[in-house]
Amino acid sequence: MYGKGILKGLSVTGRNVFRKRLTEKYPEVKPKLAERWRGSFQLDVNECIACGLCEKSCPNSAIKLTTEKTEDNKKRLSSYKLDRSYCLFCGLCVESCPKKCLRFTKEFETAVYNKDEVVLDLFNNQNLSAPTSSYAQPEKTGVTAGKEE
Amino acid sequence: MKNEKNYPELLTGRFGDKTVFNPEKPNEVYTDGDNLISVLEFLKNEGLNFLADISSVDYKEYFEVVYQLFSFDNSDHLTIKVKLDHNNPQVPSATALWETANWLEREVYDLMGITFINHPNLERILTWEGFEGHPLRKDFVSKKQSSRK
Amino acid sequence: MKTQTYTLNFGPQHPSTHGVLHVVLELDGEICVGSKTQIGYLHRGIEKLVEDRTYPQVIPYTDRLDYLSGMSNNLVYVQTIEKLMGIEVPERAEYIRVLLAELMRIASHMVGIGIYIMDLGAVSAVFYPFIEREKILELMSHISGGRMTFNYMRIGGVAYDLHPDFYPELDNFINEFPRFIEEYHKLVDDNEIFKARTKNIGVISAEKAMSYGLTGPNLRASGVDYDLRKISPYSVYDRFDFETAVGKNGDCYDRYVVRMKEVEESFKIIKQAYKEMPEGPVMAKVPKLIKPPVGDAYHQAENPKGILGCYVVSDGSPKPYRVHFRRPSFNNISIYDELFIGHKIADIVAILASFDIVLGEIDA
Amino acid sequence: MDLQVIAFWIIAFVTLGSALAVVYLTNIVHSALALIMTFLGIASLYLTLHADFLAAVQVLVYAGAVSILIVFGIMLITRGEGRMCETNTFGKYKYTAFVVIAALFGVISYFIIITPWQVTNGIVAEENMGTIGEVLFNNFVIPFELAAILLTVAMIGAIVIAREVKNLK
Amino acid sequence: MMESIGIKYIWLVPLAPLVAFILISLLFKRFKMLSAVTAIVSMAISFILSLDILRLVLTNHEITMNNPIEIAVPWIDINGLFIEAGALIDPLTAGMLFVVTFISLLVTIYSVGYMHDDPGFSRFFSYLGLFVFSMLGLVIANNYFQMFFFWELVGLCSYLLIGFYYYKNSAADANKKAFITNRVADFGFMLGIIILFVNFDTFNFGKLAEAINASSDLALITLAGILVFVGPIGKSGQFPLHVWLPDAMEGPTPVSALIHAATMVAAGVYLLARGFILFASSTTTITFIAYLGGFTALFAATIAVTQRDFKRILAFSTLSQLGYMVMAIGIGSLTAGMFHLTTHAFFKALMFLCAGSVIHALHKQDIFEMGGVFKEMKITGTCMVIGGLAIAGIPPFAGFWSKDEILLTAKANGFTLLYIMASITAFLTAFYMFRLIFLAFFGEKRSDFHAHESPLTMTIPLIILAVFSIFGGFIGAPFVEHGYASYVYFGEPHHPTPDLMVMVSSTLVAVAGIFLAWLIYIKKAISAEKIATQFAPIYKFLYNKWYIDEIYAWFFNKIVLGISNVFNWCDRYIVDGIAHSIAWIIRTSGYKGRYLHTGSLQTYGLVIFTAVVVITLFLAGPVVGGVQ
Amino acid sequence: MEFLNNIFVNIAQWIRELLAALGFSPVWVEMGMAVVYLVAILGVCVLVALFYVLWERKLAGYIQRRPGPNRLGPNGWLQTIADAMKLLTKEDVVPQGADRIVHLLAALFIFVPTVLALAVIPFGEGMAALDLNLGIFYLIAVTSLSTIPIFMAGWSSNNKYSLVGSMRAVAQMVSYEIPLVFSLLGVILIAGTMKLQGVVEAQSSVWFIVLQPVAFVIFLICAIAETNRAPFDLPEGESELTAGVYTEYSGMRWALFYLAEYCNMFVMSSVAATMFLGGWHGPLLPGWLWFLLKTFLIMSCFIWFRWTFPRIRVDHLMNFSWKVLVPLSLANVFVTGIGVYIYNNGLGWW
Amino acid sequence: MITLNHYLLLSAILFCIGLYGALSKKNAIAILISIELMLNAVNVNLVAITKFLTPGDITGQIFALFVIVVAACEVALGLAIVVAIYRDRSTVEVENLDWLKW
Repeated sequence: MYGKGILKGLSVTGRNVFRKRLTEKYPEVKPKLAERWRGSFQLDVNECIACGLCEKSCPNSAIKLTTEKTEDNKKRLSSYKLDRSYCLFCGLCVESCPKKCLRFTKEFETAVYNKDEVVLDLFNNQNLSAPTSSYAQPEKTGVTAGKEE
Repeated sequence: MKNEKNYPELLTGRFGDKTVFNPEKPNEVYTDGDNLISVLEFLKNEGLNFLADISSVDYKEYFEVVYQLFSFDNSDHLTIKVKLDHNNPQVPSATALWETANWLEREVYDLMGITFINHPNLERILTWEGFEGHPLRKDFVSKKQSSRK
Repeated sequence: MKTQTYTLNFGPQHPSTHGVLHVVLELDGEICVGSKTQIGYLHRGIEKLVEDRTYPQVIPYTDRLDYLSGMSNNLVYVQTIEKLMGIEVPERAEYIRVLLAELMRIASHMVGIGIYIMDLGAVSAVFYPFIEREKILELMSHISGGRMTFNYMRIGGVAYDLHPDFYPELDNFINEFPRFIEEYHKLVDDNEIFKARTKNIGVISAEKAMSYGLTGPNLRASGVDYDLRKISPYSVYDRFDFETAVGKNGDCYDRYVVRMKEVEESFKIIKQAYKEMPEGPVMAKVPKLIKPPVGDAYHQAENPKGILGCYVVSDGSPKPYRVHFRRPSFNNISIYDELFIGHKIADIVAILASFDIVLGEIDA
Repeated sequence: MDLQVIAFWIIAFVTLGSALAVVYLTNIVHSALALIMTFLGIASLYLTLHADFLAAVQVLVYAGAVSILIVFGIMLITRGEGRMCETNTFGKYKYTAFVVIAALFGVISYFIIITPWQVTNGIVAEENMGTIGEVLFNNFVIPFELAAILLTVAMIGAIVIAREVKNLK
Repeated sequence: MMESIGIKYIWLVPLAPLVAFILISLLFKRFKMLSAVTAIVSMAISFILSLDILRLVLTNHEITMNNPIEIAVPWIDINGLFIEAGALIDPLTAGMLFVVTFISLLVTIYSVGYMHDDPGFSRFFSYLGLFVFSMLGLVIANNYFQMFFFWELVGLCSYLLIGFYYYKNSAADANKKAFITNRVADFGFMLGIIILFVNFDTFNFGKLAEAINASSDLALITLAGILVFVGPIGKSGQFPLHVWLPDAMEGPTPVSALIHAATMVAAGVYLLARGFILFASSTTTITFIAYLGGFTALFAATIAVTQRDFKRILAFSTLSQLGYMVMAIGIGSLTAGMFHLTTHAFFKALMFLCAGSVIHALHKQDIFEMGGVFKEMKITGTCMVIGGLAIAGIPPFAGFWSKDEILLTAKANGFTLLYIMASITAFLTAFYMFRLIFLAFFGEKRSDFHAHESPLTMTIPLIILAVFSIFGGFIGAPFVEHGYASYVYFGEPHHPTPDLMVMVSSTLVAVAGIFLAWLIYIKKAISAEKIATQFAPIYKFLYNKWYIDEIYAWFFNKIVLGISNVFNWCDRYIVDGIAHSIAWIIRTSGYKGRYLHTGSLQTYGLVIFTAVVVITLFLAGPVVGGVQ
Repeated sequence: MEFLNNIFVNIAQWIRELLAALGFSPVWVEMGMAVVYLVAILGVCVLVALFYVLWERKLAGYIQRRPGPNRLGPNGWLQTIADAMKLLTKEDVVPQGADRIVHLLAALFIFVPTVLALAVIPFGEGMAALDLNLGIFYLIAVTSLSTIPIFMAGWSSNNKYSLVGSMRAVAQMVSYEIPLVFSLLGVILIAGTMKLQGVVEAQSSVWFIVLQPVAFVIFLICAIAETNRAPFDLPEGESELTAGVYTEYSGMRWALFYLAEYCNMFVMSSVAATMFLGGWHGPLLPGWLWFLLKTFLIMSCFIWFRWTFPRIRVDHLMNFSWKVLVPLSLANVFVTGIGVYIYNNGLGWW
Repeated sequence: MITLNHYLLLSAILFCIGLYGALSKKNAIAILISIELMLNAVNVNLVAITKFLTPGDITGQIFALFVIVVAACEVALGLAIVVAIYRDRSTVEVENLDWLKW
C-alpha cells in the first residue's frame, strides 16, 4: 500500500519519544572519560632527565625545552613549553618519554581566555594534581592482554 | 602478490625493448612518454582496467610519474613508471582511457608541475588560481616556510 | 518556457556541501545545465608536510585525511611501510586492526548515511546513527585515548593492547546494534518520499563508475563487485566470513542500500574477530629508528569511503622521501560535474550526500 | 462622525493612494505590490457596500491569484540586465496623457454630479450568498457556464501562447 | 401506429453517421480501427432503425403513399419564409432508407478491408459518414428545401470522395468536373423549387401536391417540372450532363459502389419519384423525361460496349440503367422505376464491390490485362457472374423482374419506340457485361499478376449482396401478392399484368447478348479487333464516348470564352477603370495618411479618449443645458 | 464548569459593559471592543507561537532521544522567551543589494493573513472575534494572501537562494490551496453552512473526521504544505537553499517569520480542529480547553511529521497536488454531495 | 453621509488613474496592471449602483463577478502574450512594439 513506508517511519520516531534520553547533562554530570584519555599534559619535573626525546618526537615541534648544566655536570631542565595550538594530541611525546614523567591528564576543558595561555609552561606549572591518564603508562588495572574471562 | 597474467612477458611481446623491467620487481614497468598511452591502452585491454592512482616523485635529476594499474576482476597489479626530464616535464594524458585521470593528472600538475599533453582542462585543482610554483617539488620554497628545519 | 540560466555558487559555505566543497552550478530554473566542482578549500599539504617528518610521525597526519575513519587511514599507511620494510605483524595485532577498521567503517557509514538522509530533509534520521557512532567513538577512546584522531596503529603492530574497559563496552555495542539496524531500515527503507527522492537519481553505470575510478560503496552500488577485502585480502580478512554488498542500478537509493548492507557485514566481521581473537604480543620486533630500505611501495586498502592507496618512496633516511595518498573521495567526486547535469537542485543535494564525501580527504 | 464615514474615507485614501503608487512607482515589482494593496482596498470598499461575497472573491481572485500571476509574469520577463528601479518608467505621453485624462475625469465627474440619481434606501439582505447562488444558477446559469468555459479556454490559450515554440527555425 | 423505435428515433437515422463523421474527424483520426468501428456502428444503427421503419411500413397498412407519416419541426421561420425540417415516412422512403443504409453498411464493412493500407483510412470513413448522412437526410426530407440542402451536401461529399486521392491530378480533375457539372444541374433544380415556392408559397411535398393539383397554370408547372428535372439530369447522370459520372471512378472503389448503387445517382431518381406529381401533371415534362431516359440508356450502353476499363464499363452501365429508371418514371410508372432502382442497387453495388475486390487484388483496371481471374478468386468471380446475370435480366435474377416491369409498362403505355430502344439496350447490356466478365474472369491470363481472394470483410458483403441480387427481384415479381407495387405507387396501386411475350423476348435478347459475348471473347469465333477495324468510325465514335467531352471543351473554349472576352474587356476598362480611379484616390490619401499610424496603441488610446471627451462635450452640451 | 466554559465570553462582556459605563457612545464601544479583540488575537498569536516553538524543540528532542531545551527556566520552558529577547536585541541587517522597503515590509505583512484568519476562529462557544456568515470563505480568501509576503521576502533579498525559495513557495502554496479548499467543501456540504460556529454546532453529535476521513487527510497534507513545513518545506529547504526565502533575514525580522510560521500552523490546526474534530465539543473540560487540546494534538502531528520525513522534491510536490490531491478531493466532494443528497432526499429520487 | 456620488467619484478617479497608467507607461505588464485598475473601478461602480439604486437586487454583484472572471482571463492571456512577445523581441516596452504600422 502506498504510504505504508511513511507510517512505518512515523511509528519509529513515535516510539523513540518514549525511550530513554541519552544526553549527558554535562556541566552537572561530568563525562566518564576513558582510562587512556588524552587530555592536557603534566610533567613531573623531578623525574625528568631532560633527554629531549619528547621534543624530537613531536611531529609539529610543539614542545620547546631548554636545559642547563647543573653543578655536577648533569643536564637539567630549565624550561619546558608545550604549545597546544600546534599540538596534535597524538601522544608520541608521552610514549617516547623514557621516565614516563610526561603524562596526559584527564582534563578536557582546555579552553582558555587568552591566547598566551594556550602555551603550557610545564616547567613552572606541572599540574601534578590533575587526574592522570593511563596512556603510555603502566596500566593500573588488568594490564594483561586478552579478554577477561 | 602474484599476478594471474605475466604482464612483463605480454608487454615485451608487444612493445619489445620499449618497456623495461627490473627482474626483482615483477610488478614494475618503466616506459617512456611516447609509448605510455599505447602501453596503458594495451594493459587496459589486457584486464588492468582500474587506474587507481597517478602519483609523481621529484628525484631532483628527473621526475617520475607513477601509474598504479589494477584490475576490477582480480588482484593483478602493475606499476607503470615514466621518467621525465626535469626541465621540461611532459607526458601524454590518459584522460582518453580513464575519466579518473582527469583529476588525478590535474592534481599532479598542480602539485608537481608536470604537464599532461592533450589534457582537456589542465588547471590547478587544490591550490588557488594565482598560486606560484608547485609545492611538491623538492626545490619549492614557500614564502612562509615552516618553522621546522 | 525558455528562460535565462543563472549561476549559483553552491558552497563553499552551504549546509549540504559537507564542509567546504564548492560547486558552481549553472541552473535553468531548478535544473542544472552545467556544473564545475571546485575543491582545495581544505588543502593542508599533508603530502608536503610529511616529507619533513619521520616515518612514525606521519601516522597522526593520516588520522586527519578522512577524519571520520582515522583508524583505517592509519592502517593503510603502516601497512605500506610494513610492506616496504617486510615486517611481519603479530596475529593478535592483525585481529585488533581488523576489528578496529571494521568498527571504523561502521562509524563512518553511520555518519555517511545519517548526513545523507538529513540532507534529504529527514533530520531525526541523523541522530539515531550518531548514537551508534558515539558508542564506537567511546570504544575507540578506550583503546587509544582519542575519539577521532587515534594515532593508534604502529609500524609493526598497534600501539597498545586493548584496554580491559573495552570488552564490556564492545559486548554492549554488539548487543544493541542489531536493534538499531532493524529500526533504521524501518524508518528509511520503505519511505515513499525517500524512495522518490533517490531512486533513479544520479544513476552511474558500471562502465562510468569504473572509468571514473569510483571505489567503495559508490562503485559497488553500480553493480561492480569489487572489494579489496575479497579480491586481494590484506591483513587477516581472508579468515572471516562476510559478503560484499553490491547494488544494481547505481542510483542514490542503491548507494544507501549498499552502505547499510556493508554495515551489517562489518558487524558480522566484528563479531567474528572479537570471538576468534588470539592471545599474544601486539607489536612485531621493529628497530627503534625506522629507516626503510631505498625503494618504493604502493599499498591500498578498502576504506569506508573507498580504496585508500598509499605510495611511499624511501631514500633510506628516517624520513620518507615522498608520500602520496590516493584518496577515494577525491576520485569519487570527479564524476560530479557529469552527474549533476539534468538534475534538480534537490537531486544535486541527494547525489552529493549519497557519495559520502569528506573534504579533509579530498583536499588532503 | 459616523463610523462608516470614517471607514470610507480611510479606505478611499488607501485605495487611491496605492492606485497612484501603482502608476507612479518606477519599479514594476513595487507597482505590482501596490496593486495588491489597491485590490485589498477595493475589497474593503465592497464590504462597506454590503457585498461580502464579492469582497471575499476579490481577495481570493485578485489579491490571491491575479497578483501572483502578474508577479510571475514580471519574473519571467524581467532579467538581470538593467536596474530594477527603471523597469516601469513613463513613456512619451507622460504629460499629454495627463491632460487628456484630467479632461476626461472632469467630464465624468461633472456628469456624475449633475445626474439626479434615484436613490432608494432599501435594506440589503444580511446574507446574500445564498441569493447570489440561487440567482447565479437560475437566471444566469448560461453566462455562468460560459464563464467556466471562458476560463478554461483562457487557461489553455495562455498555456499554448506562452509555451516555448520548439523547432521554429 | 407509432410503436416503432424507428419512427421514434427517426432523426437518429441520418444523425448517427453525422455523429460518426464528427467523432472520427475530430477525435479518432489517429486510431484507424476505432474510426472504422465507429463508422460501422453508426451505419448499423441507421440500418437497424431503417429496418424497423420498413417493418412498420410493411406491417402497418395505414401508412401508404397517399397517407404518409410526417414529422416536422420548424427550421427557418422568417417573415413569409417558413421552412421546416422533417421526416416524411411512406413506403417509398422506407424502401429507400433500407436500400441506402443497407448498401452503405455493406460498403463500409467492405471498405475496412479495401482501404486497409490507405494512409487516409480514417478520413475515408469520416467522409463516408458525412455522405451517408447527407443521403439519408435527403431521403427523409419532407420538403424541397430540405431536399435541396441535402442534395447539395451530397454533391459536396461526392466532391470530397471522388477527390479522395487529391494528390492525383486525374482525381482532382474528376472531382472538379463532378462538382461543376452538378452545380449546373443544381442551379436548374434551385430555379425550379424557387418558382414553385414563389407560386405556391410552400416547399412541403404534400402541400405542393395539393397546390399543383389545384393549379391550372400548365406552362408554369411544365417549366418548374423541367427545371426541377435538370437536377436529376445532373445528379443521375442523364444526357448531356452525364460526363462526370465515368470520371468519378477516380475515387476509391467502395465510393463508386456507393455513388452508383445507392446514394448519389439514386438521389435523382428518388427526386423524380418523390416529386412525381409535379412531372406527371405536365405531359410535356413527363414525355421529355421518358425520352431523355430512354436515349441515355441506349447511348450509355453503346459506349460501354467499347470501353476497356473495368470500372468505366460499370460506370457506363450505371448510366444506362439510370436511363432505364428515368425512362420508367417518364413512362409513368413510379413503381417500375423505384423497383429497378432497388434491384439495381443490389447488383450494381455487388459488381462494383467485385470490381474493387479484383482491383484490390490485381492493382489493375484494364480488362484486357486481366483474364482467368476466376480461378484465383472464386467468390469474387461467382458474385460477379451473379451480378452480370442480374443486370443482363436473366430470370430469376433480380434485374430480370425490374427490367421486365419497365418493358412491360413501356409496352402497355404505348411507348413503342422506347420499348424497342430499351430492348436494344438490354441486349447491349448483356453483351458488354459478359464481355467484361469473360475478358476479366475467364480465358487465359493476359498479363503478369498474382491474384488472391480478398479478406473476409470484403467477401462477406459480396456474398450478402449476391444473395440479394438473386432473390431481391421476387419482391416485385408479378406472381408475388402484395409485392412492391402494392406499396410504392402513384395514385392507385396497379399491378401490370405479366406479359409472357415481353418476358420471353427480353430473356432471349439478354441470352443473345451473352451468347454473342461468349462467341467473341471465349470461343473467339468472331474477332473483336476485326469488328473494331471494320467499323472503325463507329468504334472510335463510341470509344470516345460520342465526343461529348470534346464538344463540351469546344463549346467552352470557343463560345463561352468568346463571350467572356467581351465582358472581360468591359469589366477591365470600364468597370475597373472607375474602380481603380477611386482606389487610386483612396490609396494615395491612405499613403499620405499612414504616417498618422504610429503603430503605438497608446497613441490610439489617447486619440480615442480625446475624441470621447470632445464628442461628449459636443453632444451633451445642449442636453446639459437643458437639464440645468 | 459553566463559569469556566464562559470565562472569556464573560470577560469580553465585562469589558464591554465597562466601556459603556465609562460613557462611550456605542460606536466607540464597538471600536474599543475591536481593539480589545485585536489585542487578544495578537496575544494568542504570540503566546501560541512562543509555546509551540518550544514544544517543537522539545518534541524534536524527544524524537531524537534528547531532552530538548532544558536550561532556562524550569525544564527549559523559558528558552523561547530568552531566544526572542536575543533576537529582538540583535542588529537588524538589511543586505546591501536588497530592496530595502519591501524587505522590511515583508516581515510585517507575514502576520497580516494570520491575524485576519484568527479573527474568525471560534475558540469556544461564542468565542470568536468575528462570526462571519462567510467564515470559511473568508478564511480561504485571507490565507491565500499569505503567498505575497513570502514572495516579497524572497524577491527583495536580492539573493538567488531566496528568489528560488520564494518562487517555490508561491507555486507550492497556490497549488495546495486548491485541494485545501476542496477538502473543506465536503464539510460545508454536510454542515450546510459556511459559518464556523455553525460548522462546530453541526458536529455536536458526530465529528466530521468520521464522515470525512479522506478530506481530513487531504486537509492535513495541504495544511502542512500551506505552512511550508517539512516534508513540504521547500521554500526553506535548508539543505538545498540554505534557508531559502529567509536566507538574508536576521534578528527580529527573521524571528517574525519564524513566529508567523508557528502562527500559521496554529491557524491551520485550529481550522482542522474546528472543521473536523468538533471544535469545542468534548466532555468534562471547558470548551476552549478542548479546542486548544485538539489544536495541540494536530500541532504535535505537524511536528512529528517534520522530524520524521525527508523533504519532497519540487516536481513530486506539484505532481502530488495536481495529480493526486486535486482529483481525490474533487472525488470526495462529489461523493459527499451524492451522500448528502441521498441523506436529505432518500433514495426515491428515481 | 456617504452617498452614491462618493463611490462613483472614487471609481471615476480609480478609472482615470488606471487609464493614465495604460496610456503613459512603457512596460506592457504595467499597462496590464493599469487595465486591472480600470476593471476594478468598473466593478465598484456596478456594486455601488446596485446597492444605492436597487438594493434588493444583486444583479450588479453578479455582473461584477463576471467582470472578475473576464479580468482573470484577460490577465492570463495578456501575460501569456507579453511573455511570447518577450521571447520573440526581448523587450516589452510598448514603444518598441509598433509592428501595427504599415
